[in-house]
Amino acid sequence: MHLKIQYYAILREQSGHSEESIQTTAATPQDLYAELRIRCAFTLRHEQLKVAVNGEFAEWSLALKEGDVVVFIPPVAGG
Amino acid sequence: MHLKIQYYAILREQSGHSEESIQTTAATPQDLYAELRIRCAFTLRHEQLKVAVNGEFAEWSLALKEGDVVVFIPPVAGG
Amino acid sequence: MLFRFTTSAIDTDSARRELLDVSAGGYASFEGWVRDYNEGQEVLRLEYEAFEALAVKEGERIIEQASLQYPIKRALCIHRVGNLNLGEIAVWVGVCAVHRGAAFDACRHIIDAVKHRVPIWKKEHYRNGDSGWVNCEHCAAAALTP
Amino acid sequence: MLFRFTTSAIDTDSARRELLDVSAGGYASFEGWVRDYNEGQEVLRLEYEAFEALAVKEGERIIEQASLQYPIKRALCIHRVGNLNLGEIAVWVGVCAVHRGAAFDACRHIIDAVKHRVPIWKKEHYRNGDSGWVNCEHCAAAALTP
Repeated sequence: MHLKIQYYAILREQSGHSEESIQTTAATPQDLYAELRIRCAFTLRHEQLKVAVNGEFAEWSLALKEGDVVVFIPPVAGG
Repeated sequence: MHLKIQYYAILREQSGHSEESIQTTAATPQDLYAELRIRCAFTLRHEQLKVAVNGEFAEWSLALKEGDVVVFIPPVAGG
Repeated sequence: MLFRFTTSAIDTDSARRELLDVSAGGYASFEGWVRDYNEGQEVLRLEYEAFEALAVKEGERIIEQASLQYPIKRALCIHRVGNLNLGEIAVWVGVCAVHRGAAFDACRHIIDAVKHRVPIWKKEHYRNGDSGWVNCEHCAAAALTP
Repeated sequence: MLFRFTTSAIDTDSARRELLDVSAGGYASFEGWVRDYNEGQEVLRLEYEAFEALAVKEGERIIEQASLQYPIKRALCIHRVGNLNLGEIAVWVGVCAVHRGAAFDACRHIIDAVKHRVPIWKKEHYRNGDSGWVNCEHCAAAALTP
Protein backbone atom coordinates (compact mmCIF):
# COMPACT_ATOMS: atom_id res chain seq x y z
CA MET A 1 0.00 0.00 0.00
CA HIS A 2 1.22 3.51 -0.85
CA LEU A 3 0.76 6.29 1.74
CA LYS A 4 1.76 9.89 1.98
CA ILE A 5 3.21 11.05 5.28
CA GLN A 6 3.67 14.67 6.38
CA TYR A 7 6.01 15.68 9.18
CA TYR A 8 5.87 18.75 11.37
CA ALA A 9 8.08 20.31 14.02
CA ILE A 10 10.30 17.85 15.90
CA LEU A 11 9.26 14.95 13.65
CA ARG A 12 10.13 17.00 10.56
CA GLU A 13 13.57 17.71 11.97
CA GLN A 14 14.19 14.13 13.09
CA SER A 15 12.96 12.60 9.83
CA GLY A 16 14.82 15.16 7.74
CA HIS A 17 11.85 16.03 5.52
CA SER A 18 8.35 17.51 5.50
CA GLU A 19 6.70 14.87 3.39
CA GLU A 20 7.34 11.49 1.86
CA SER A 21 5.49 8.79 -0.04
CA ILE A 22 6.09 5.30 1.23
CA GLN A 23 5.25 1.72 0.46
CA THR A 24 4.20 -0.11 3.63
CA THR A 25 2.42 -3.15 4.99
CA ALA A 26 1.42 -1.26 8.18
CA ALA A 27 -2.30 -1.83 8.74
CA THR A 28 -2.88 1.06 11.18
CA PRO A 29 -1.30 4.38 12.14
CA GLN A 30 0.10 2.68 15.22
CA ASP A 31 1.90 0.03 13.13
CA LEU A 32 3.06 2.72 10.72
CA TYR A 33 4.52 4.89 13.49
CA ALA A 34 6.33 1.89 14.98
CA GLU A 35 7.90 1.25 11.58
CA LEU A 36 8.87 4.89 11.04
CA ARG A 37 10.10 5.38 14.58
CA ILE A 38 12.80 2.78 14.06
CA ARG A 39 13.79 4.11 10.64
CA CYS A 40 13.85 7.81 11.67
CA ALA A 41 14.93 7.39 15.32
CA PHE A 42 11.97 9.43 16.52
CA THR A 43 12.33 10.14 20.24
CA LEU A 44 8.58 10.46 20.92
CA ARG A 45 6.50 7.39 21.71
CA HIS A 46 3.15 7.06 19.92
CA GLU A 47 1.34 7.55 23.26
CA GLN A 48 2.70 11.12 23.23
CA LEU A 49 1.32 11.86 19.77
CA LYS A 50 -2.00 12.21 18.05
CA VAL A 51 -2.57 11.16 14.49
CA ALA A 52 -4.54 12.66 11.61
CA VAL A 53 -5.56 10.80 8.47
CA ASN A 54 -6.73 12.75 5.43
CA GLY A 55 -6.91 16.01 7.35
CA GLU A 56 -8.89 14.85 10.40
CA PHE A 57 -7.91 13.46 13.77
CA ALA A 58 -8.06 9.64 13.65
CA GLU A 59 -7.82 6.63 15.94
CA TRP A 60 -4.50 4.80 16.18
CA SER A 61 -6.35 1.60 15.26
CA LEU A 62 -7.92 2.98 12.06
CA ALA A 63 -7.51 0.67 9.02
CA LEU A 64 -5.24 2.53 6.59
CA LYS A 65 -6.17 2.54 2.88
CA GLU A 66 -4.20 3.07 -0.32
CA GLY A 67 -3.43 6.75 -0.82
CA ASP A 68 -4.16 7.92 2.75
CA VAL A 69 -2.31 11.02 3.94
CA VAL A 70 -1.04 10.47 7.47
CA VAL A 71 0.23 13.14 9.87
CA PHE A 72 1.66 12.38 13.30
CA ILE A 73 1.04 15.23 15.71
CA PRO A 74 3.59 15.91 18.46
CA PRO A 75 2.47 17.61 21.70
CA VAL A 76 1.17 21.01 20.66
CA ALA A 77 2.30 24.40 21.96
CA GLY A 78 0.27 27.13 20.32
CA GLY A 79 -0.20 30.59 21.74
CA MET B 1 -20.73 76.94 59.52
CA HIS B 2 -19.95 77.46 55.81
CA LEU B 3 -19.62 74.41 53.54
CA LYS B 4 -19.09 73.87 49.85
CA ILE B 5 -21.24 71.25 48.19
CA GLN B 6 -20.67 69.75 44.75
CA TYR B 7 -23.39 67.95 42.83
CA TYR B 8 -23.02 65.31 40.14
CA ALA B 9 -25.35 63.49 37.79
CA ILE B 10 -28.94 63.16 39.02
CA LEU B 11 -28.26 65.35 42.07
CA ARG B 12 -26.80 68.07 39.84
CA GLU B 13 -29.90 68.01 37.68
CA GLN B 14 -32.34 67.96 40.62
CA SER B 15 -30.50 70.70 42.53
CA GLY B 16 -30.07 72.80 39.40
CA HIS B 17 -26.36 73.47 39.93
CA SER B 18 -22.95 71.81 40.15
CA GLU B 19 -21.72 73.57 43.22
CA GLU B 20 -22.91 75.86 45.98
CA SER B 21 -21.66 77.39 49.21
CA ILE B 22 -24.09 77.16 52.07
CA GLN B 23 -24.47 78.25 55.67
CA THR B 24 -25.75 75.35 57.75
CA THR B 25 -26.11 74.03 61.27
CA ALA B 26 -25.96 70.39 60.05
CA ALA B 27 -23.44 68.52 62.19
CA THR B 28 -22.90 65.53 59.88
CA PRO B 29 -23.27 64.65 56.18
CA GLN B 30 -26.43 62.76 57.12
CA ASP B 31 -27.99 65.85 58.69
CA LEU B 32 -26.81 67.95 55.76
CA TYR B 33 -28.35 65.63 53.18
CA ALA B 34 -31.65 65.58 55.08
CA GLU B 35 -31.68 69.39 54.95
CA LEU B 36 -30.79 69.54 51.25
CA ARG B 37 -33.16 66.74 50.30
CA ILE B 38 -36.13 68.81 51.45
CA ARG B 39 -34.87 71.99 49.80
CA CYS B 40 -33.92 70.37 46.44
CA ALA B 41 -36.58 67.62 46.37
CA PHE B 42 -33.91 64.94 45.84
CA THR B 43 -35.55 61.61 45.07
CA LEU B 44 -32.71 59.45 46.42
CA ARG B 45 -32.59 58.52 50.11
CA HIS B 46 -29.24 58.88 51.88
CA GLU B 47 -29.06 55.07 52.24
CA GLN B 48 -28.73 54.94 48.45
CA LEU B 49 -25.79 57.36 48.38
CA LYS B 50 -22.22 57.51 49.53
CA VAL B 51 -20.62 60.71 50.70
CA ALA B 52 -17.16 62.21 50.20
CA VAL B 53 -15.68 65.00 52.31
CA ASN B 54 -12.62 66.88 51.07
CA GLY B 55 -12.03 64.43 48.24
CA GLU B 56 -12.24 61.15 50.16
CA PHE B 57 -15.07 58.79 51.00
CA ALA B 58 -16.40 59.59 54.47
CA GLU B 59 -18.80 58.23 57.08
CA TRP B 60 -22.30 59.69 57.26
CA SER B 61 -21.68 60.41 60.95
CA LEU B 62 -18.46 62.40 60.38
CA ALA B 63 -18.38 65.74 62.25
CA LEU B 64 -18.39 68.45 59.57
CA LYS B 65 -16.02 71.40 59.95
CA GLU B 66 -15.99 74.94 58.60
CA GLY B 67 -14.93 74.98 54.95
CA ASP B 68 -15.46 71.25 54.23
CA VAL B 69 -16.23 70.29 50.65
CA VAL B 70 -19.02 67.73 50.59
CA VAL B 71 -20.05 65.55 47.66
CA PHE B 72 -23.01 63.21 47.71
CA ILE B 73 -22.44 60.21 45.45
CA PRO B 74 -25.45 58.62 43.74
CA PRO B 75 -25.30 54.93 42.73
CA VAL B 76 -22.43 54.67 40.25
CA ALA B 77 -22.59 53.27 36.73
CA GLY B 78 -19.16 53.40 35.16
CA GLY B 79 -18.05 51.22 32.26
CA MET C 1 -0.76 56.97 36.27
CA LEU C 2 -2.83 53.79 36.30
CA PHE C 3 -6.28 55.29 35.87
CA ARG C 4 -7.28 58.35 33.90
CA PHE C 5 -10.15 60.08 32.14
CA THR C 6 -10.38 61.35 28.59
CA THR C 7 -12.93 63.56 26.88
CA SER C 8 -11.98 62.31 23.41
CA ALA C 9 -12.13 58.85 21.82
CA ILE C 10 -9.97 56.28 23.66
CA ASP C 11 -6.94 55.38 21.54
CA THR C 12 -6.68 51.69 22.42
CA ASP C 13 -3.60 51.17 20.32
CA SER C 14 -1.65 53.86 22.08
CA ALA C 15 -2.95 52.71 25.49
CA ARG C 16 -1.83 49.17 24.72
CA ARG C 17 1.64 50.38 23.82
CA GLU C 18 2.03 51.80 27.33
CA LEU C 19 1.85 48.23 28.65
CA LEU C 20 4.39 46.55 26.37
CA ASP C 21 6.82 44.50 28.44
CA VAL C 22 9.18 41.90 27.04
CA SER C 23 8.95 39.86 30.23
CA ALA C 24 5.16 39.49 29.83
CA GLY C 25 3.73 36.53 27.93
CA GLY C 26 0.02 37.33 28.19
CA TYR C 27 -2.00 40.48 27.68
CA ALA C 28 -5.75 40.76 28.37
CA SER C 29 -7.84 43.79 27.60
CA PHE C 30 -11.44 44.81 28.01
CA GLU C 31 -13.51 47.48 26.29
CA GLY C 32 -16.96 48.64 27.31
CA TRP C 33 -18.88 49.63 24.17
CA VAL C 34 -21.96 51.84 23.98
CA ARG C 35 -24.68 49.47 22.84
CA ASP C 36 -28.00 50.20 21.27
CA TYR C 37 -30.26 48.56 23.82
CA ASN C 38 -30.49 48.48 27.61
CA GLU C 39 -33.18 47.15 29.92
CA GLY C 40 -35.84 47.09 27.24
CA GLN C 41 -35.10 50.54 25.82
CA GLU C 42 -33.50 51.52 22.52
CA VAL C 43 -30.51 53.70 23.37
CA LEU C 44 -29.40 56.52 21.06
CA ARG C 45 -26.49 58.00 22.98
CA LEU C 46 -24.91 58.20 26.43
CA GLU C 47 -23.47 60.85 28.71
CA TYR C 48 -20.78 59.96 31.24
CA GLU C 49 -19.96 62.22 34.14
CA ALA C 50 -17.38 61.64 36.89
CA PHE C 51 -16.28 63.10 40.18
CA GLU C 52 -12.83 63.01 38.67
CA ALA C 53 -10.59 63.81 41.64
CA LEU C 54 -12.01 60.98 43.75
CA ALA C 55 -12.56 58.69 40.77
CA VAL C 56 -8.87 58.77 39.83
CA LYS C 57 -7.85 58.02 43.43
CA GLU C 58 -10.33 55.14 43.65
CA GLY C 59 -9.37 53.83 40.21
CA GLU C 60 -5.69 53.85 41.14
CA ARG C 61 -6.47 52.05 44.40
CA ILE C 62 -8.33 49.36 42.45
CA ILE C 63 -5.37 48.78 40.15
CA GLU C 64 -2.87 48.79 43.01
CA GLN C 65 -4.99 46.21 44.84
CA ALA C 66 -5.21 44.07 41.69
CA SER C 67 -1.41 44.28 41.36
CA LEU C 68 -1.03 42.93 44.90
CA GLN C 69 -3.65 40.25 44.43
CA TYR C 70 -2.51 38.89 41.04
CA PRO C 71 1.04 38.41 39.68
CA ILE C 72 0.77 40.99 36.88
CA LYS C 73 3.37 43.22 35.27
CA ARG C 74 1.40 46.34 34.27
CA ALA C 75 -2.20 47.55 34.18
CA LEU C 76 -4.00 50.64 32.99
CA CYS C 77 -7.61 51.84 32.83
CA ILE C 78 -8.94 54.76 30.81
CA HIS C 79 -12.53 55.97 31.15
CA ARG C 80 -14.30 58.31 28.78
CA VAL C 81 -16.46 61.22 29.95
CA GLY C 82 -18.86 63.44 28.00
CA ASN C 83 -21.21 62.51 25.18
CA LEU C 84 -20.78 59.12 23.53
CA ASN C 85 -22.43 57.67 20.47
CA LEU C 86 -23.33 54.04 19.82
CA GLY C 87 -20.29 51.83 19.27
CA GLU C 88 -17.88 54.16 21.04
CA ILE C 89 -15.60 52.91 23.82
CA ALA C 90 -16.71 54.01 27.28
CA VAL C 91 -13.94 52.30 29.20
CA TRP C 92 -10.74 50.43 28.42
CA VAL C 93 -8.69 48.13 30.68
CA GLY C 94 -5.39 46.49 29.74
CA VAL C 95 -3.23 44.13 31.81
CA CYS C 96 -0.08 42.19 31.02
CA ALA C 97 1.47 39.40 33.06
CA VAL C 98 3.98 36.58 32.74
CA HIS C 99 1.11 34.08 32.46
CA ARG C 100 -2.32 34.58 30.94
CA GLY C 101 -4.39 33.49 33.94
CA ALA C 102 -3.27 36.45 36.02
CA ALA C 103 -3.80 38.87 33.13
CA PHE C 104 -7.40 37.69 32.66
CA ASP C 105 -8.17 37.60 36.39
CA ALA C 106 -6.77 41.06 37.06
CA CYS C 107 -8.44 42.59 34.00
CA ARG C 108 -11.82 41.28 35.06
CA HIS C 109 -11.27 42.26 38.68
CA ILE C 110 -10.41 45.82 37.63
CA ILE C 111 -13.43 46.36 35.36
CA ASP C 112 -15.80 44.83 37.94
CA ALA C 113 -14.42 47.09 40.68
CA VAL C 114 -14.45 50.18 38.46
CA LYS C 115 -18.11 49.60 37.70
CA HIS C 116 -18.99 49.16 41.36
CA ARG C 117 -16.75 51.59 43.20
CA VAL C 118 -15.64 54.50 41.04
CA PRO C 119 -17.82 57.66 41.10
CA ILE C 120 -18.87 57.73 37.46
CA TRP C 121 -22.44 58.12 36.25
CA LYS C 122 -24.11 57.27 33.00
CA LYS C 123 -27.18 58.93 31.52
CA GLU C 124 -28.92 57.05 28.75
CA HIS C 125 -30.88 58.85 26.05
CA TYR C 126 -33.59 56.70 24.50
CA ARG C 127 -35.24 56.61 21.10
CA ASN C 128 -38.61 57.35 22.72
CA GLY C 129 -37.30 60.72 23.96
CA ASP C 130 -36.83 59.69 27.58
CA SER C 131 -33.53 59.72 29.36
CA GLY C 132 -32.32 58.47 32.69
CA TRP C 133 -29.35 58.10 35.03
CA VAL C 134 -28.58 54.38 35.16
CA ASN C 135 -29.05 52.84 38.65
CA CYS C 136 -30.48 56.14 39.92
CA GLU C 137 -33.90 56.59 38.38
CA HIS C 138 -35.11 53.10 39.30
CA CYS C 139 -33.89 53.31 42.84
CA ALA C 140 -35.21 56.86 43.11
CA ALA C 141 -38.60 55.58 41.96
CA ALA C 142 -38.33 52.77 44.52
CA ALA C 143 -37.52 55.35 47.18
CA LEU C 144 -40.79 57.15 46.47
CA THR C 145 -42.76 53.95 47.02
CA PRO C 146 -43.72 53.83 50.69
CA MET D 1 -13.62 32.72 8.98
CA LEU D 2 -13.24 32.49 12.76
CA PHE D 3 -9.67 31.22 12.95
CA ARG D 4 -6.78 31.98 10.65
CA PHE D 5 -3.02 32.08 10.35
CA THR D 6 -0.75 34.91 9.29
CA THR D 7 2.93 34.99 8.43
CA SER D 8 3.21 38.73 9.11
CA ALA D 9 2.67 40.80 12.26
CA ILE D 10 -0.89 40.52 13.62
CA ASP D 11 -2.74 43.79 13.08
CA THR D 12 -4.79 43.85 16.27
CA ASP D 13 -6.56 47.06 15.35
CA SER D 14 -7.85 45.70 12.09
CA ALA D 15 -8.77 42.37 13.72
CA ARG D 16 -10.72 44.21 16.41
CA ARG D 17 -12.65 46.15 13.77
CA GLU D 18 -13.94 42.86 12.34
CA LEU D 19 -15.78 42.33 15.64
CA LEU D 20 -17.48 45.72 15.99
CA ASP D 21 -21.17 45.24 16.76
CA VAL D 22 -23.46 47.94 18.04
CA SER D 23 -25.50 45.41 19.99
CA ALA D 24 -22.42 44.35 22.00
CA GLY D 25 -21.59 46.08 25.28
CA GLY D 26 -18.42 44.21 26.20
CA TYR D 27 -15.31 43.25 24.27
CA ALA D 28 -12.50 41.09 25.68
CA SER D 29 -9.28 40.34 23.89
CA PHE D 30 -6.15 38.34 24.58
CA GLU D 31 -2.68 38.52 23.09
CA GLY D 32 0.10 36.01 23.59
CA TRP D 33 3.43 37.87 23.53
CA VAL D 34 6.87 36.38 22.92
CA ARG D 35 8.64 36.80 26.24
CA ASP D 36 12.32 36.76 27.04
CA TYR D 37 12.37 33.90 29.52
CA ASN D 38 10.85 30.42 29.72
CA GLU D 39 11.47 27.55 32.11
CA GLY D 40 14.77 28.90 33.32
CA GLN D 41 16.15 29.80 29.89
CA GLU D 42 16.70 33.18 28.28
CA VAL D 43 14.76 33.17 25.02
CA LEU D 44 16.01 35.12 21.98
CA ARG D 45 13.38 34.26 19.39
CA LEU D 46 10.67 31.73 18.51
CA GLU D 47 9.54 29.73 15.53
CA TYR D 48 5.91 28.70 15.14
CA GLU D 49 4.84 25.97 12.77
CA ALA D 50 1.32 24.65 12.18
CA PHE D 51 -0.46 21.84 10.39
CA GLU D 52 -2.60 24.58 8.94
CA ALA D 53 -5.41 22.64 7.25
CA LEU D 54 -6.31 20.75 10.42
CA ALA D 55 -5.45 23.66 12.71
CA VAL D 56 -7.97 25.94 11.00
CA LYS D 57 -10.68 23.27 11.25
CA GLU D 58 -9.92 22.67 14.93
CA GLY D 59 -9.69 26.39 15.66
CA GLU D 60 -13.06 27.00 14.02
CA ARG D 61 -14.58 24.14 16.01
CA ILE D 62 -13.27 25.70 19.22
CA ILE D 63 -14.86 29.05 18.42
CA GLU D 64 -18.14 27.47 17.33
CA GLN D 65 -18.26 25.53 20.60
CA ALA D 66 -17.53 28.69 22.58
CA SER D 67 -20.35 30.43 20.71
CA LEU D 68 -22.76 27.70 21.77
CA GLN D 69 -21.50 27.62 25.35
CA TYR D 70 -21.45 31.39 26.03
CA PRO D 71 -23.89 34.10 24.86
CA ILE D 72 -21.43 35.98 22.65
CA LYS D 73 -21.91 38.01 19.48
CA ARG D 74 -18.67 37.50 17.55
CA ALA D 75 -15.26 35.91 18.06
CA LEU D 76 -12.06 35.64 16.08
CA CYS D 77 -8.62 34.11 16.61
CA ILE D 78 -5.49 34.82 14.58
CA HIS D 79 -2.28 32.85 15.07
CA ARG D 80 1.12 33.81 13.75
CA VAL D 81 3.48 31.32 12.11
CA GLY D 82 7.16 31.66 11.16
CA ASN D 83 9.94 33.45 13.01
CA LEU D 84 9.00 35.78 15.85
CA ASN D 85 11.11 38.16 17.87
CA LEU D 86 10.68 39.13 21.53
CA GLY D 87 7.62 41.27 22.15
CA GLU D 88 5.80 40.16 19.00
CA ILE D 89 2.24 38.83 19.13
CA ALA D 90 2.04 35.06 18.66
CA VAL D 91 -1.73 34.79 18.97
CA TRP D 92 -4.69 37.14 19.24
CA VAL D 93 -8.25 36.36 20.39
CA GLY D 94 -11.12 38.85 20.40
CA VAL D 95 -14.71 38.32 21.57
CA CYS D 96 -17.67 40.66 21.90
CA ALA D 97 -20.92 40.01 23.75
CA VAL D 98 -23.91 41.86 25.15
CA HIS D 99 -22.45 41.48 28.66
CA ARG D 100 -18.81 41.40 29.72
CA GLY D 101 -18.91 38.10 31.63
CA ALA D 102 -19.58 36.07 28.49
CA ALA D 103 -16.91 37.98 26.54
CA PHE D 104 -14.26 37.21 29.20
CA ASP D 105 -15.33 33.58 29.64
CA ALA D 106 -15.40 32.83 25.92
CA CYS D 107 -12.10 34.61 25.27
CA ARG D 108 -10.37 32.59 27.95
CA HIS D 109 -12.02 29.36 26.86
CA ILE D 110 -10.85 29.93 23.28
CA ILE D 111 -7.21 30.65 24.12
CA ASP D 112 -7.05 27.72 26.55
CA ALA D 113 -8.47 25.35 23.94
CA VAL D 114 -6.26 26.71 21.17
CA LYS D 115 -3.18 26.06 23.28
CA HIS D 116 -4.27 22.52 24.11
CA ARG D 117 -5.94 21.27 20.95
CA VAL D 118 -4.73 23.05 17.83
CA PRO D 119 -1.77 21.49 15.96
CA ILE D 120 0.72 24.34 16.34
CA TRP D 121 4.29 23.92 17.56
CA LYS D 122 6.75 26.35 19.03
CA LYS D 123 10.53 26.12 18.90
CA GLU D 124 12.42 28.31 21.34
CA HIS D 125 15.91 29.58 20.57
CA TYR D 126 17.93 30.35 23.69
CA ARG D 127 20.75 32.74 24.48
CA ASN D 128 23.04 29.82 25.31
CA GLY D 129 22.76 28.54 21.71
CA ASP D 130 20.34 25.68 22.46
CA SER D 131 16.91 25.40 20.98
CA GLY D 132 13.97 23.13 21.58
CA TRP D 133 10.40 22.29 20.61
CA VAL D 134 8.26 23.22 23.61
CA ASN D 135 6.51 20.20 25.21
CA CYS D 136 8.38 17.84 22.89
CA GLU D 137 12.01 17.77 23.99
CA HIS D 138 11.21 17.13 27.65
CA CYS D 139 8.72 14.40 26.95
CA ALA D 140 11.06 12.92 24.34
CA ALA D 141 13.80 12.84 26.98
CA ALA D 142 11.32 11.21 29.36
CA ALA D 143 10.52 8.64 26.69
CA LEU D 144 14.16 7.62 26.52
CA THR D 145 14.25 6.97 30.26
CA PRO D 146 13.43 3.28 30.80
